[in-house]
Amino acid sequence: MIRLTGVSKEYAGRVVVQELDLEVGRGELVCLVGPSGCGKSTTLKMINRLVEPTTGVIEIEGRDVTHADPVKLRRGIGYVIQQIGLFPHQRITTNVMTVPLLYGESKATARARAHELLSLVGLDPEQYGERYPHQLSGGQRQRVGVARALAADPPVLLMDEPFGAVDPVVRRRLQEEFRRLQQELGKTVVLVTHDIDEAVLLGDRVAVFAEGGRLLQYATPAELLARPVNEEVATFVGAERGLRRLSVTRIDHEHLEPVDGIKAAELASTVAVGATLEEALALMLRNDRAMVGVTDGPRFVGVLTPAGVHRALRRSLRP
Amino acid sequence: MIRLTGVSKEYAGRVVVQELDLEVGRGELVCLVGPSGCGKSTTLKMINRLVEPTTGVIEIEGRDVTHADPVKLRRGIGYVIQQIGLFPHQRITTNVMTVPLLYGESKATARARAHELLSLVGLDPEQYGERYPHQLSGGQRQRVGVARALAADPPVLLMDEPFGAVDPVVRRRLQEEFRRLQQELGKTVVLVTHDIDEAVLLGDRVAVFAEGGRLLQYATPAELLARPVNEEVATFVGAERGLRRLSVTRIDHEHLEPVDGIKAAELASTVAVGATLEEALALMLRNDRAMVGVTDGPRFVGVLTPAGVHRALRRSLRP
Amino acid sequence: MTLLAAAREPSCYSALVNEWWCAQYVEDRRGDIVAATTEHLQITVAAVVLGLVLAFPLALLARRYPRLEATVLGVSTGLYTIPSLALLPLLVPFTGLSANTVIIGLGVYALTVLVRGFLDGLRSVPDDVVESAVGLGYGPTRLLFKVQLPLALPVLVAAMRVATVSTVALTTVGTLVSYGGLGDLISHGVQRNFRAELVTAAVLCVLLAVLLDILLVVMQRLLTPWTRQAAR
Amino acid sequence: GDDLAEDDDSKDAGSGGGGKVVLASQSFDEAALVTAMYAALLDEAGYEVETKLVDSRPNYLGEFPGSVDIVPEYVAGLGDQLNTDANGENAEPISSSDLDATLEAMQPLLEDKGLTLLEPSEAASQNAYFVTQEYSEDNGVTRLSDLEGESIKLAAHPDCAGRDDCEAGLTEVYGIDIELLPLGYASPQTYQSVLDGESQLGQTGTLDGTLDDQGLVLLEDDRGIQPAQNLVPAVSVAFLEEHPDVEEPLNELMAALDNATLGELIVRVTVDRETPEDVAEDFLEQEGLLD
Amino acid sequence: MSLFELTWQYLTTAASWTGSGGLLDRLAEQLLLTVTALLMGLLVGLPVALWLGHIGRGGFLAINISNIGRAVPTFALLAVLVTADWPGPAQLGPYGRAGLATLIALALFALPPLVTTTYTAIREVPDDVLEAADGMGMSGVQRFWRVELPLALPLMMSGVRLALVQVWATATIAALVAGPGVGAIIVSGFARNHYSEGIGAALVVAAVALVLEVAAAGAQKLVEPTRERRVPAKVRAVVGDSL
Ligand SMILES: Nc1ncnc2c1ncn2[C@@H]1O[C@H](COP(=O)(O)OP(=O)(O)OP(=O)(O)O)[C@@H](O)[C@H]1O
Ligand SMILES: Nc1ncnc2c1ncn2[C@@H]1O[C@H](COP(=O)(O)OP(=O)(O)OP(=O)(O)O)[C@@H](O)[C@H]1O
Ligand SMILES: [Mg+2]
Ligand SMILES: [Mg+2]
Repeated sequence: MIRLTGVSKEYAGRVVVQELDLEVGRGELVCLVGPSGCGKSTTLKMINRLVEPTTGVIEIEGRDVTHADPVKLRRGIGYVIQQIGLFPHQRITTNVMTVPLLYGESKATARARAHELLSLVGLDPEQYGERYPHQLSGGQRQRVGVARALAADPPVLLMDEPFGAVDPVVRRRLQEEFRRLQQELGKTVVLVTHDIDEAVLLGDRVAVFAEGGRLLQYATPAELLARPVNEEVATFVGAERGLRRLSVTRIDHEHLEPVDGIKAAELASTVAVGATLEEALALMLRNDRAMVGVTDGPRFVGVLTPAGVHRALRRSLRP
Repeated sequence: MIRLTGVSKEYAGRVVVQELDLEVGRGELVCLVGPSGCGKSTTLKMINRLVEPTTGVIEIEGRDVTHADPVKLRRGIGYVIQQIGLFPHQRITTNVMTVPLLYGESKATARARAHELLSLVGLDPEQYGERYPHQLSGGQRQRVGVARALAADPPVLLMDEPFGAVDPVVRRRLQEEFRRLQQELGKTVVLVTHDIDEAVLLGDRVAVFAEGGRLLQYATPAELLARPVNEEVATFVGAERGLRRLSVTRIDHEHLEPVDGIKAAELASTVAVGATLEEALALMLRNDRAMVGVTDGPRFVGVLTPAGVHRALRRSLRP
Repeated sequence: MTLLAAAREPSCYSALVNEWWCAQYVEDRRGDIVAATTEHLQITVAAVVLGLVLAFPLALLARRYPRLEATVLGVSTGLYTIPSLALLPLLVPFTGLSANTVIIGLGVYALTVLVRGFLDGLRSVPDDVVESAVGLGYGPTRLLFKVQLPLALPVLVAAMRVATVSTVALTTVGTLVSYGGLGDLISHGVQRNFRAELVTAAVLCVLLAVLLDILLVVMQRLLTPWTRQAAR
Repeated sequence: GDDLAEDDDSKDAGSGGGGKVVLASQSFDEAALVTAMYAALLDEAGYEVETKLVDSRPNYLGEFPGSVDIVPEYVAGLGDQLNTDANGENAEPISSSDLDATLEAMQPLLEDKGLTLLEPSEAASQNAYFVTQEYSEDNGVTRLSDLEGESIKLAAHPDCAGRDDCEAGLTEVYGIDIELLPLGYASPQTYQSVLDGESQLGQTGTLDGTLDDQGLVLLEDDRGIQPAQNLVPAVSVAFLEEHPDVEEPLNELMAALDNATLGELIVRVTVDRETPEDVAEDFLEQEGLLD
Repeated sequence: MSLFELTWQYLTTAASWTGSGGLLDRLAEQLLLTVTALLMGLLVGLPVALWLGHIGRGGFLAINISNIGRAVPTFALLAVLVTADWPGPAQLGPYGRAGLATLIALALFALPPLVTTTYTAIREVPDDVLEAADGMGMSGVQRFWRVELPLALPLMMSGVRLALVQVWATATIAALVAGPGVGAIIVSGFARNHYSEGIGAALVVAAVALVLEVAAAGAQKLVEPTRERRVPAKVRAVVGDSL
């Protein structure tokens, strides 16, 4: 559990983070979004004391980090730096092995772990492990950075735009894999991004910052899209937020129409209750049908029509 | 009019652009999209001869560019470079004045023009004009780059990821402004981006490239989203392409339901025939109504319901 | 007159006292010291300027024909390794016993550093800036003078600082042909065990170097206003 | 640096008194002092004088005659240098301890080069070798021949190697086994080296007036290896033709100089560190050569 | 015979090379002198420069002082050292007469390129790499040994290489105080009007300098065989030489 209380940071009198209160539950993935220069990276770095706050208290698992030995503190926190920061003089495998070796693990163990993690981020250790960082593309380097941060299996992960340099197709794949991984491993993650779509996709909660380091809203993605607290957040979240909600709104019994009188053939493809509206709509378009069957476990519970989708969307927007 | 015929480019035997045929009509805005390294920038640079094609012919207004004096050729073509490339030793205003001065315009005229263009891209000349590039944020710099390319009022514009460094909110604003500007000024534009949304939003036509410099498809945005020629294009255009179509499919009479029996109150807000489905849907959500009135000039022509939207979407996907 | 002063008591710089630092010496020989310092300054500046004038076309040549680059650098490095002890006497048959001998010799030494300064400076100009200049329709000459040279300046000046400061030291070797500026005093001081003279001249050398160094830094700051509050 | 280079044309400005004259000489104290005397006299005669002091003779000889007009020389030194220049590095020396023979032998070389000598002085600055008083007493050494058969370290100018009035003469004529330490002619390092016992023998000149005070004594050149190093003005023939008026004052100077006087004057330069110019002027005024 | 032929003759005569005081003897002396002076310079300069680079302070001063140090005429320094009571002209083992004074003067001469390159090399380690090192919990010492030093090494080697060649070429001045090295032959050659010897010896010094340069460059490549070698332009200019 990470808790920031009244944290501010000034650089030469200029406020960069302002009176920030933020709590990240154990196992939770929180995304920080906001325009460039709004203090996202600074906030992240205060958590592992790469930057010292001007005022305020930061606790991890109830312990004030300002009283912790920074070197020990950081070993328990994985950190993916925005500029990637691989060690140019070490091969890819060695880069990933660094932290386990710092911990005093054996070379063999560290190497096995490194290979495992490289595979995880989609880089074949055979093919890439013995290269130097400059022999990789920007996106590949960034994935190595993520693998390196995961290598020591730290309970807390800080990630600063971890997928920024990856091209869109691979990014989408990595995001999905990372989401699965995170749910599996249950790490506490703070992830910085300026891509609202990424934040909505990955975050359990999303913190929206404004210029000058003000926290505008801290809420679940659904909440954020449905009820931005002010015009500023609404603009940032985007004009398409209504449509973006398709991907976060889940199908509920009340959106459905009864299953009676519908031919079995028309139900050929179904989605489960709890799937997103986006999935349902995509299925309708794919099948060129104006409806899709919805199942709850083994049984049909109703059908969803375009009107139902719309109804669900409208409902989700209401306060 | 720009015409590429059988244009290929090899670097050390590696084919980077492959047998490319591409035609850009006068006043047309064409977007080149594709994964990183697929040869978009190379294609662009062959047009103003920063890169010489290995084979093939490139014509502008019917004249083969390989026979043109490159310096003269380039003065008639605005160029926005991917890495921005402002002159670090010149102030912002001077940067924008460069090309008019190259043309031999008077300082006063060039300065006035520079101020005008800076305002156009949303930078107050008073506030920013006298700064040096390093005193601007990445996004602001990129806008100066666009202003500089426009300064000589060239009939042809080549733009390499002109909005890549701008944050999402400002990017959207710039995109819209640029689209309006382009329609007004009628310039011939080739714009490189890796953001399919940007391509769909801005392009009259979109060229999708694949790794190795192959042109996969060259079509209008609607056509591209509706009928990607193969799986590769479909993947690139994205799983959400159905939904993305909301923003390119325009309302047509045949999607409407009759206006009879609908209360006037329910028609309080209307859209015009030719608006996008996205706009209509956003309006429905905003008004919390399951329909929106559609007008054609001064008169009502029908109402659009969620089912109508879905129908229109489905139709647009059919070959 | 020094004659009378010497008659009264030995000055602090007479061979019998021979102090390392002696104000009386500076006072008595003021004229010599000023003349030597002036000559030193003139030779140093002339040599660095000559180095610049030679280095510029060489650097352009090396850039134009990359194959020549290795040759240009190799030859200038080769010249650099000739001991100055030997170079100046070697030049005398061609250039005579004149300041020109020293200026040419030292100009050749400065050349090595300056050619690299030019090349590295031009190389330090970001590719994107060059590409956009070319893309906007800059011809080669305009590109060189309006974009590349101004942007090469910080690196070039760094090289000039090294060249200038080293040349200040090397000028002293010019005493071999009687044009060594302060080197004449140093050499004289060494031969006569004249400590005050030796130390005064050596200190002046360092002061001269500091002065020229500061001058170059100030010049660079004035010429490159855009680097002043460089962003981090 | 243009103002540093001499302007060759202005030399021809006038014949007889006036115009420009360039003196060159070596830079050790004695040469500098004599050169200062030349300069003062020529200045008095209305010339604009430029003086170049260099480390060693070859450095100016290439320019003489040419950009250098007059050089305060030593008879044998100049003769031997001209000889090796003309006949190769290993040519047989032409100088000897006989002044007239030496002058005669070098006459053709001077003519070839376009030089002429004015009247030689009786003052002669020959190489001389010293030991410490202590060494002299302990080993009973007062003449160079007393060192025959000894192994000796000699502190001397680097040009000593192979010279008949130095290393070669000491080895061949006196039969001394010499190891050369190139520390300079009458240089502080040379004195120091002998005083420290690093070397036993040091090189200086016959005019050296500082030896006594330092506890050093000269050894007699009893076998006469020192050539006739009389002071003499060497002048470019062409220059002399145009400016015959330089001859008289220089000849007067040569006549006024003898070893004892010169020795005293040199001490004022080396020990008291008066400038050669001051000492020269002082002396010339005393002698009535200068008002 | 022309000077050129005489020089050629001198260089091709076996007697010029062998024997006491011959070229080979003198070359060996000078090499010993050069290497020792360089080691002394490294011993003094490296720790200071590395430390300043690591803590990231005081470097401006260190670089400027060591740059200005280039202005001290080495031969004046040598003269002062030899004249002074200590170290004076005393004989030092195989380094010969005035050995200690010569070594000190040359070691000081080697300091500017060593200090400047080393300090700059450490400071040039990219910020993002340092942040990553700190972020993963490296202590200051670990960061220094595992990240800063290995990354700085290639550039530091360039500084050493530069210092080596410069010290070698400058070591000839030892002759001015009757010290060891090839300078003795050059000085005596010119002093005795045996130009051919002076020039021949000077050529030998220059040739060996080039050999050292090439050998050092080779050694440097061996240290870092695989990595992309990029030396920031600014660094090269500051160092002012042949990186
Ligand atoms: N060391 C520093 N000294 C002074 N100002 C700084 C420093 N580090 C950051 N800043 C300023 O603090 C503000 C916040 O920086 P930060 O890096 O946290 O932004 P960010 O939200 O991560 O932006 P981005 O999305 O561009 O990475 C910026 O205006 C930046 O210029
Ligand atoms: N000068 C060059 N020499 C060799 N290869 C090159 C050169 N310039 C580009 N390439 C290669 O050509 C390919 C296409 O490059 P290009 O810059 O056109 O890609 P792009 O589509 O613009 O990619 P991005 O979206 O990353 O900017 C890449 O694989 C690149 O590595
Ligand atoms: Mg950041
Ligand atoms: Mg590109």
